[in-house]
Amino acid sequence: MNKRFDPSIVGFFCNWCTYLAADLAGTSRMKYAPNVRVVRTMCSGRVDPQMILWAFRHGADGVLIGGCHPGDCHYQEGNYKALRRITLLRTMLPQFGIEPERLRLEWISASEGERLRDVVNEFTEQIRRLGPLRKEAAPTAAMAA
Amino acid sequence: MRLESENPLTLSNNGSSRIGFYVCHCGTNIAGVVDVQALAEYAAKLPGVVVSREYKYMCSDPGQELIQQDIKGNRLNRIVVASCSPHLHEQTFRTATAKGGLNPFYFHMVNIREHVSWVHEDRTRATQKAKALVRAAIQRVSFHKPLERKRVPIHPDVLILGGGIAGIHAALTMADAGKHVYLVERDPTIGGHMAKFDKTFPTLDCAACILTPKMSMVRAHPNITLWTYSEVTHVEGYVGNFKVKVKRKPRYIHEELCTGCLACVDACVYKDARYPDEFNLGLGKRKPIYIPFAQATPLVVLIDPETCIQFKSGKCKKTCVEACAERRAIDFEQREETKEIEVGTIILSTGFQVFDAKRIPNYGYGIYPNVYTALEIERLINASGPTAGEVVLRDGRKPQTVGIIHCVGSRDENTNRWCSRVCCMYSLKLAHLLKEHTGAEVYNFYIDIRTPGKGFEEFYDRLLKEGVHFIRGRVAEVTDWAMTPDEEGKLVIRAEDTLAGFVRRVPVDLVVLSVGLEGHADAEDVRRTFNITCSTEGFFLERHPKLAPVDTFTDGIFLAGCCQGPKDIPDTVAQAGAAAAQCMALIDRGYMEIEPNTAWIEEELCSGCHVCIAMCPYTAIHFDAQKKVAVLNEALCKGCGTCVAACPSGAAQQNLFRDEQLFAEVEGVLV
Amino acid sequence: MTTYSYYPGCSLKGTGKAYEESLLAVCGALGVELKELEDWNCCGATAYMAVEELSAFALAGRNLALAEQDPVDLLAPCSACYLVLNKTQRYVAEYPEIRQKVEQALKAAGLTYRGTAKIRHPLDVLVNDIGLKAISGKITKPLRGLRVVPYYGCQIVRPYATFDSQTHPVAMDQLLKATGAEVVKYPLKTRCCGGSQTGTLPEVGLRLAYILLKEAHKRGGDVLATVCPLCQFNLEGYQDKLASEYDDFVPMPVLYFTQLLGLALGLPAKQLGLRRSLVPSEPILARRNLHAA
Amino acid sequence: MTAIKQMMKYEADRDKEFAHWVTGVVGAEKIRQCIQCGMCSATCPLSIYMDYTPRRLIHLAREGFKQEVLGSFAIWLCASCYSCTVECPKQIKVTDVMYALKRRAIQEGAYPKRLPIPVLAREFYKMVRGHGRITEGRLVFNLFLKTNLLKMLGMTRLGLGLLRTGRFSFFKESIKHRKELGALLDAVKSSKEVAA
Repeated sequence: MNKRFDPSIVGFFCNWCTYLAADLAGTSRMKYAPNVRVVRTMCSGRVDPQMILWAFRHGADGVLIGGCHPGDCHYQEGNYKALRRITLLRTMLPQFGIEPERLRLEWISASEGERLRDVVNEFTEQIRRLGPLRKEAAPTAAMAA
Repeated sequence: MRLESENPLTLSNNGSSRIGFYVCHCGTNIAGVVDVQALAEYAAKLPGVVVSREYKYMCSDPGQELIQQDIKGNRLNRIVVASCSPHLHEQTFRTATAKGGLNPFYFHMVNIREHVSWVHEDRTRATQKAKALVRAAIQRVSFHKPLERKRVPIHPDVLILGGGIAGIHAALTMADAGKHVYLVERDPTIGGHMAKFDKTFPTLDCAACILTPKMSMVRAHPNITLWTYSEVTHVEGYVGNFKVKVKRKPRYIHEELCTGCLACVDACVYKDARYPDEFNLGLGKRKPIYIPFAQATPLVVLIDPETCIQFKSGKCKKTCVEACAERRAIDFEQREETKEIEVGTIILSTGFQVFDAKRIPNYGYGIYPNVYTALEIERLINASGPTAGEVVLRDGRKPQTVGIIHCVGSRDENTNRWCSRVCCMYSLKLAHLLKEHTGAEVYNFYIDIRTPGKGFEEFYDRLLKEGVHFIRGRVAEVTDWAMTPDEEGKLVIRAEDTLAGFVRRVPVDLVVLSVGLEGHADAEDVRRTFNITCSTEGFFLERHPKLAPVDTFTDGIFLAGCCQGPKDIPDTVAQAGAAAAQCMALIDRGYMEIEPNTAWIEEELCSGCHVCIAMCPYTAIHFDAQKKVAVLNEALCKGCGTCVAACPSGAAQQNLFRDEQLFAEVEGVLV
Repeated sequence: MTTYSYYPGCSLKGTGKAYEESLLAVCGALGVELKELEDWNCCGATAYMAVEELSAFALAGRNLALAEQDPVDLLAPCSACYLVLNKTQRYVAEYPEIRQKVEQALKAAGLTYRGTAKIRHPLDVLVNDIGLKAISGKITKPLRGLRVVPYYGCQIVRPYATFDSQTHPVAMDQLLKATGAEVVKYPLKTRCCGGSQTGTLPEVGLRLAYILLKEAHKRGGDVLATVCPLCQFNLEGYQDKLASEYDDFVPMPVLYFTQLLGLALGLPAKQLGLRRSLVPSEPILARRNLHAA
Repeated sequence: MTAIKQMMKYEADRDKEFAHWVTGVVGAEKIRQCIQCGMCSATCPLSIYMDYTPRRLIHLAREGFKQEVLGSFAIWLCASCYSCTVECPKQIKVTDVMYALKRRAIQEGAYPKRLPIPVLAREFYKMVRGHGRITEGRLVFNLFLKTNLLKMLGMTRLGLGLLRTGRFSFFKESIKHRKELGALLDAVKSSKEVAA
């Protein structure tokens, strides 16, 4: 590759843990890859599979969802529901020609700034290795709807 | 309606949005990395943007003025500010928006400081990311709807968990202000660690003398319900009305009947105390029926079923019962009971535990009898302690030389990373007291002496004058093998005298381990019960290290004392006062405004599939049998949005996080 | 019958012969089969690793590559070998630059490395695999009344003690108790013997040996038990010199823990290489009425 | 009477290349985090003989005072017992740092002349290169020829003792695949040249 592929990744971060972890990483001035663009939701349970497909559809090479550790959900069990949905969706992704590795769910608590940095860097590298998501692979609006 | 449109922007922005965009330099915090100029120019070209400005400090008054004037001057109907984390200034800008005459929820915030300028170095790529986030916000904000904040009433009663100096001070502060306080303590008495201390640094006033009066005030106060020997088992609800279950462990004594005369203790079939007593950390002995210490509050005895003959064999003469006579306070049948209370606010003041010195075997704790922890020494030199203040070692000797080892279980990647903050000062205090009590030669082994407090450095200076030795070096080991005659029969401390530049062996009679502070072993359970966050160290996490040091991320729950991090008594008391003030601010206002991010269900779209009903953790959704649709009770909804994500027909929607808002945002970060 | 791959290391073929003899004898008696690693080479040795790190990693790497071809655990009785082999495995895993060089070197020798070998010390195997119960069941001549000083030395526990405490190991204490011997409380059990120094800086190495032996004697030890040929050599080899330099020095036999275990199992002195001692243990054994078969 | 020597240092006395090099050494990743607590020195059984304690070497090295570090006798006293590495509260692998300093000192010929260390290394290498194993007896014997080691030890009696007990064998220990082993060691050497 002559020019290094710079993936664009959408991050759906839970307002109570992963989003705060990102804030903490900031206040601690940790440095990490700028590829993940964060969309804040109140709970990882709010992340709708269609939103994820929509992201792939509109040019995301990867999607990272950050929720609270099991048992720590601010809304009791939203993260478990996220887990179930994501697991299901991952099994469907190949049908759209999308490698399941492009979708990841991570538990990152508000105090785990370092972990956030590492996950973002590591995931960015993984997506970089996978290369850009072939546009024709992306689900059409119809599929997403 | 969801995704027919390829581009929500066109769908939304039929010229109706007039967006004002503002990027904050935050001094150089943002401008140093992100090209704010370029960002403003970029935003100006985005559809719907009428005004696009960059300003040094948007959160400053002039910054906010700017927004208000533009709303009026340019008939803006949407506001986007790119600055710091919404957790910091979202409120500020919503207020500004409202002052400008717009509904505050027409505002949206972009985090380009914590999430961009502070974490990226490459100016170009950072700016590129900032642009994407800004574009997303601008697309999103067009879909914003005017909203009203929900108000929840605040129940005037308060729960305080933990009866150490923090809990005691917070309880008295609020009780004196006329609030009703439930003070719940796990041990049989309140007082916490402070009750165990001999003197307090740097003033050396006696801990008991300043604490016990406050303890009895708690006991006597009409506005305080004191439940010792009790634990919180369950918490539900949210700010304003928490429902709390408290487990009251049986002490086999009817608290209200016991007068604390201790006749039963004297009468116990065990003529002398023979079981290690918890309050004196096993240095003293107690009977199966006992009070923790003379000023225990409440002054009510309790029975330890583990050691009481009646419980073990059922065949005791029960001389205690005889002694108690017609008061009949003793009840071997007493069962654990559960109380249910409602409170509007909660203060956690659960304190700390000291580092377990056994975790560093090289220091010989539990191996050599004359190695003590600092807390044990507090009891040993305490006039009301097991030796009545006489410093006699476990082997009966009196120490002529003492070595105090600092940073035991602190500043160490292998145990606890943090500085425990109080050890330097309490080590100095113990050095002074031990010298005073025994006239011994005292050696301090330290890495750095940290005395950042009022009168602390002066106290250090006093110790230097008193001729206490200070050897700068972390101790490697405490052993009992002698190299020289004068080391025979002594404990030998091996450390580098880093200021001299060579290693020294110092023989001593008594080793004091200045153990660090750490979160309680069960802090994790408490955290989950109350649904708050722990930092990785096992201390509870404050909402903001500087601007919200006693708040948690859960509204209505506050922190006081060492459960939030190591701190000394003055800081603990100050923090307890702050937490009390926070509670009272809520109580006196009587209500709290909460984010209007609740969900609702559009009847006409609902297919009545029941999916959302199963999803809701708060049973806020029920099924209307007539209309055959799901109905959401807004009062119960906490706004997680799980039902929205699950709804197959798009009937469930969430304020501030509507599908079109999020889809627009997602598309925005990507386009 | 449990089987292990066996990596003697150079010392067990030379100054540590008695260690090899007693180890093989004990394993035989306990039904443990040792297959000597085919064509093993020098582990790379700490002294050498200090000055030629990469070559040392490569040398150790070859042994590991050879060992991997057999799924059974690899037994390394010499503490130095035990450390070097373990360290190599860890560092190759931790540091890509080292991995790349080692793999490249092994390729030149027609070998591949996966890092799957499990390196064990005989002490670990005897206590945790064979088990104290099984062993005490086979004790025929308990070492009653013999006061043994358990000396672990450094490299068996540091920094890769996976089977025991790095500061206060107890495995050998338990094993020796099982032989019926009286185990002396010895705070210096993991203090370095200075072995790697005696060769180049005698006064230093000797001083460390002196400190250990003096304290062992002060605590009433009859013999000192070691798990490492280098310690054994350093603590035993220079005792006449120590005697001439320190007037309060009292000689003390230094035996391998396998030799003591062998005695308790009733194995003949010859099989245990007792006669290879420079400081004979027979007198003290006799005084405690423990005549080797 | 001893000559008066200037102890004060100028910024120009710092060798920044050296300081940079040491932070890149395997095991020294956290050397900048050292808080100079002296645990390494205190736990070191040989620090009693050291001119500069390990703690001081760590600081001198990261500050780039190369002469002091490479000239110090302490680095040659390290007996590889790993106490410092295990105990360091900042998890600096001090033993590895000591190794690196030894290697650097040898490279720059800055080792105390009384030490046969390079000779030992060379002989050791020759023997391993040639036979794959060390025949202790021979190694010592060769050293005896090359240095005055045994005389220095004054331990000819020990040699006899070992002979008597059959622990001092002259029989050459050797492996089968010597050629492959040679290739292996050469590969390392060349790879190092590449690195250099």
